[in-house]
Amino acid sequence: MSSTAPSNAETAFIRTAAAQGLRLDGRAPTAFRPLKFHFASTPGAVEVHLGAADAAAGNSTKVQAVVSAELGRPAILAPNEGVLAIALELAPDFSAAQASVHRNEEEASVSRLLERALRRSGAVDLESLSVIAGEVAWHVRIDIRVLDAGGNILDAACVAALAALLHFRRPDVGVEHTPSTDFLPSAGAAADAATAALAASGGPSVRVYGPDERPPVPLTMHHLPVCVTFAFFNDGHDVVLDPTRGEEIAASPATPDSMAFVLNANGELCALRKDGGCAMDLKRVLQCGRLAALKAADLTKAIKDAVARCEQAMLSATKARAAAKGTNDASVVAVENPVVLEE
Amino acid sequence: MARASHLLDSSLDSADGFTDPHGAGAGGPSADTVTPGQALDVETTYLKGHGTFLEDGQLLSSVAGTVYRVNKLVSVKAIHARYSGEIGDVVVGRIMEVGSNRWCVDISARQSAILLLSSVNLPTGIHRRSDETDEAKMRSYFREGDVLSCEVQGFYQDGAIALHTRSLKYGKLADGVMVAVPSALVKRLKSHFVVLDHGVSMILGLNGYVWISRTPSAQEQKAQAHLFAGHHNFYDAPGSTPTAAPKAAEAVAGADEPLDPHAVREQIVRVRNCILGLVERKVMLTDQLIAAVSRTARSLPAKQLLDPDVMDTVILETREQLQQHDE
Amino acid sequence: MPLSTAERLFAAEGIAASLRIDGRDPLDARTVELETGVILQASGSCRARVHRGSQVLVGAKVAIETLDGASLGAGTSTGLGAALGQGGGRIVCQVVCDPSVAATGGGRCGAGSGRPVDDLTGECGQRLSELLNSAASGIDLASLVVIPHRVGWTVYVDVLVLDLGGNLFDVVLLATKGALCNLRMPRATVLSVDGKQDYDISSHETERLRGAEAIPLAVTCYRVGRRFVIDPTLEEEDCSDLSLAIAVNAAGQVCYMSKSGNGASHGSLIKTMMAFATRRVPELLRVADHCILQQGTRTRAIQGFKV
Amino acid sequence: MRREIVSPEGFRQDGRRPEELRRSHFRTSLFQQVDGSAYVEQGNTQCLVTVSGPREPQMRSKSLPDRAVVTVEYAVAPFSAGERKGPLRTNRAHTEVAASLQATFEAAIMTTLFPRSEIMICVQMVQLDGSALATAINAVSLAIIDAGIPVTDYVTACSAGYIGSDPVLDLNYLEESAGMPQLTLALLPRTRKIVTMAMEQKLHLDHLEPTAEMCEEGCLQMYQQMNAYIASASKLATLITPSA
Repeated sequence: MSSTAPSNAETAFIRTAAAQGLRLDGRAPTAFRPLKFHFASTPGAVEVHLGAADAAAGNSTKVQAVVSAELGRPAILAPNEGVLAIALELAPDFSAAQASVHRNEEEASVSRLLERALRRSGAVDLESLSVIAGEVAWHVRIDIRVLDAGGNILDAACVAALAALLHFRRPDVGVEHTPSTDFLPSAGAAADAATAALAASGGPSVRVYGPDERPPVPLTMHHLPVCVTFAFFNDGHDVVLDPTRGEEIAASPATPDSMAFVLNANGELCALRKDGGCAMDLKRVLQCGRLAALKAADLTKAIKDAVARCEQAMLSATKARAAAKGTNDASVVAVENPVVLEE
Repeated sequence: MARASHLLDSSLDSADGFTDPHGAGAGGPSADTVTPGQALDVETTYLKGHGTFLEDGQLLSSVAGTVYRVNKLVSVKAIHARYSGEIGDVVVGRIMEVGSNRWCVDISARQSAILLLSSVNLPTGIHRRSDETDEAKMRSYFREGDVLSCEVQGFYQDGAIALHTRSLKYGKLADGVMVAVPSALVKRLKSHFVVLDHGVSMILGLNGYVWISRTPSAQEQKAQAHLFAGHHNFYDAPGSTPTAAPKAAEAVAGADEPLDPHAVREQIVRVRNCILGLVERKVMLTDQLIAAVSRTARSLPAKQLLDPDVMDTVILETREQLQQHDE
Repeated sequence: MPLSTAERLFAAEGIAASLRIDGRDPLDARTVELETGVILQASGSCRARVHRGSQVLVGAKVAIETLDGASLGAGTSTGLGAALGQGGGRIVCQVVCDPSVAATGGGRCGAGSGRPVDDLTGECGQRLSELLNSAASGIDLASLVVIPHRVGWTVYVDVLVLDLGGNLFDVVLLATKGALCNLRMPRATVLSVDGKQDYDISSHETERLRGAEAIPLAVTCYRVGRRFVIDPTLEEEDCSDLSLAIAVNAAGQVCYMSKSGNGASHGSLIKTMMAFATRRVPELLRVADHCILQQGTRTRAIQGFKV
Repeated sequence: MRREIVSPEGFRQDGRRPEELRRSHFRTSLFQQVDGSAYVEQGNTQCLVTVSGPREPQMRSKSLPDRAVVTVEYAVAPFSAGERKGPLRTNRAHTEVAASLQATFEAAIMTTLFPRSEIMICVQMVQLDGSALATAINAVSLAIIDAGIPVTDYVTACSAGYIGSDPVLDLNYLEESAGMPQLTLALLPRTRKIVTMAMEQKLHLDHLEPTAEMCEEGCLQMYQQMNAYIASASKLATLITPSA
């Protein structure tokens, strides 16, 4: 199923199975696929793998999220805040069976919801990203790349983005009010126009510390809004969580029939998407909402655990490296932290 | 529109008084106006028609409009719905595209209708196979923008309508003006080729396109029939206007006297303005109604009919006349 | 939809015989309904609806703009420098079509053989902008200056074409006049702070656009055959090869002229058109002004689009 | 200086009760050149919708063999809001609304009756004063019915916010900009089933139910008003009184 769309017979089978509460990969209707995190050695880069075990069947989704930051001018409308940008890209070979039109639509719809989930819900504390009000602020950028589209890109992308944001460390900065003569951008990211211009104008200057001078700082997160997606079959009669690609297609003979909740651990709903599809009772929506809240708590915990474990591993790796510095061992330690979300 | 509502009787408690309710295949509007999702009153056995759907064993309306019942068939027609077509319907269409062996015709249906080269009468005889020369000359028969009268021949699998002009009465239209009205407001009549007074004829296409033109004189009719028999290229002949059915033409032929072309033109304009005025007031069009209203309007200069108040008066007067006539 | 040769012929013959398809004489216009103050969010607005014809909605907004680039209102400051340099504010006009108008007939107006809609609206916007920013418009452009050479009001006139039924420019100008007569802009007062001039915008005091009532109206004459018609339907417009838009003020002076179409014409026809326009427009202005001023007091839109 | 959304006496700034809708006006069949059109005014939010089709698709490649394609264009007039905005060719927010409208009406229109054809919906926001999406949905619903396109039911929409410990119905611009969570819900009123939901700002899951219930009530009220309008607008006139 990886490169070709499922046949009508296959989608019909998925639908009849769903009517009996069964799924092709043996999951319960309300179960997520196993979730795995692969953290890179650079902070802020993570790969999330949803359903890695079922990769052969084309039902695994792999998403890479990379967070980066650089100094720049804050937005005119929000001079006291940093800027958060989200860029989503579906890898070029994404689901070859899907027409390019469909692909653009999917890309647009996923990035719209991510925008709501991560930006508009205020997940990242943007005020803490301001360096000099109205002059210099951090521009944080999340690049999300879907490497393998085996269904439910949205949830995977959201988890990946959050894990990357938690994992990310930006260089520490200091503001010097005397015109600095020894303005030295010590990190690559700092050599940028805004600070240079500022320094030239004789105003306060920004000093970016290298990782050796001051430890890099994590981003301040207000909350972790995670996304939980449902797909509906048979006119809303049967529902599954975390649909695979095949299930997504089976659920959308004409138009996508899904609903997505973006929730945080406090049970706050940050975004909700149900555009068309089957019509359903409010009761049903609320049921899904409650289930989504439970799943959201699990997912949040999984993300936090994974990041924590990775950090620990990094710490010990750094220690080990420090100890072995004499031998000039430059090998990078990639940490793999498989975290499986239990049903 | 509000102005008209007090003036016109909007209740539909009976079929309107202009046509024989038992007329050929014509289902008169029955009692009610329904809205989408409204349950329809049906007897135990019925046939599901356009504008209805079944849900949990109940027949519901899917559009807002008037309920029509013809025998067991229950359907709902919305005023602005696109033309859906029935085999044998007389329609007026406009050529949108000339293909290799077909014309795409706009008849206000949900897709372009198809007129195949093999479905038109070719010059030099009715029963002739079309050949490559005909294909090359397609644009000389009908070109983009041309208006023609034709008949619904059938349907393609995807619902597109197939047309034909294989009759003397169909073909390219000239010397007149087209008015587009909602197809649901054109009543099914015995004949859609209507000869009105004062030298004006009209083709009341069931698709809502109405062609109003000068009635050709008996001589022109004859000349045309002659042409058609195959001495010349019929389609290129000037003034070839098979506007009215031959039978109807014969009926007027006796009373045919040369009419003042300006007066005819003004009457064409009157008919046009009357049709638009009636449609704006959501009145169902029939040949007799149009004839009656344009007769009442005859005393007025055609441009005065653009004034809604004048139009209201004309309609009101017509109504009184018809009521008197009824009694 | 393209027209057939037969229909064009019939329409052209009708014009030659002084009996148009809808019964009008060549120099008859259709009735227009005007309604001012329909958009509360705009500083001035007007809707014009021609009987079985075009329908436009005009919204005017004002923004105070400073020459050094940082403008308070949205929009670009291009041309502001030029306008202030000449001692006046400026009026920025834009004519856009409702997507449904743009989409009918494959982006061409009504009759498929007609001009592309974008072309038509572009021309219309250009004409409007040229006319309103000229001294002949009657608008007191100098009254838009707040601090000479530095700060001035920009009036944004946005025209939304809701339905296309021929004779667009005349209708657009009529509705624009309605909207500008209806315009209420906040009063700006100039203060002297430490020898530097500054301004203050009143939050409750408003003033009218000076000279709006003097804006001329246009009659566009379309040549068909050897005659010309005014206020054509889309079909008739399609039959015309030359048109001349003539804007005339209440004094009967020609304020603006613009020709379009492929045709060329002798001066004699142009003279006839101009003579007609200078006679007709003052009459038209009397009726229109009466209509606009009567409704001018209205502030609340009641059922914006009544049928 | 944030004023209260609901006064201690239980009134909102425009004098409404929390559960009260704004006054609305409807008009249909405004234009000749399209199949259906509608104008909806909810408070000061004004929306104009035109519907063309089902018709031959303008781009044949876009047609589907088994059903009609629904396309939605969403435009906002430059003078519609407090600040003038130049017309933007591609605006993400507009694309989002258009996509949502498209999905909503694909669910309600019986598209399978019209294979290989196209239904084009053009939405023009004339004035914005809160609840734009809901107003647009109501207007599209009326325009589609005006065009005689078969639907399983009306789609009616309404928005509600949540402030303090209670929901408020049909937010205007002032209330919207106060930063309270807002839920827009589109309902098939006959079966009371939800087709589309959209949300702005954070809302606790526990408050979703009362807010959505209020929306539902609002949608049903809208339905009453819209249906009454359509019933009167779709009557045919007869020229003659029944001869007994």
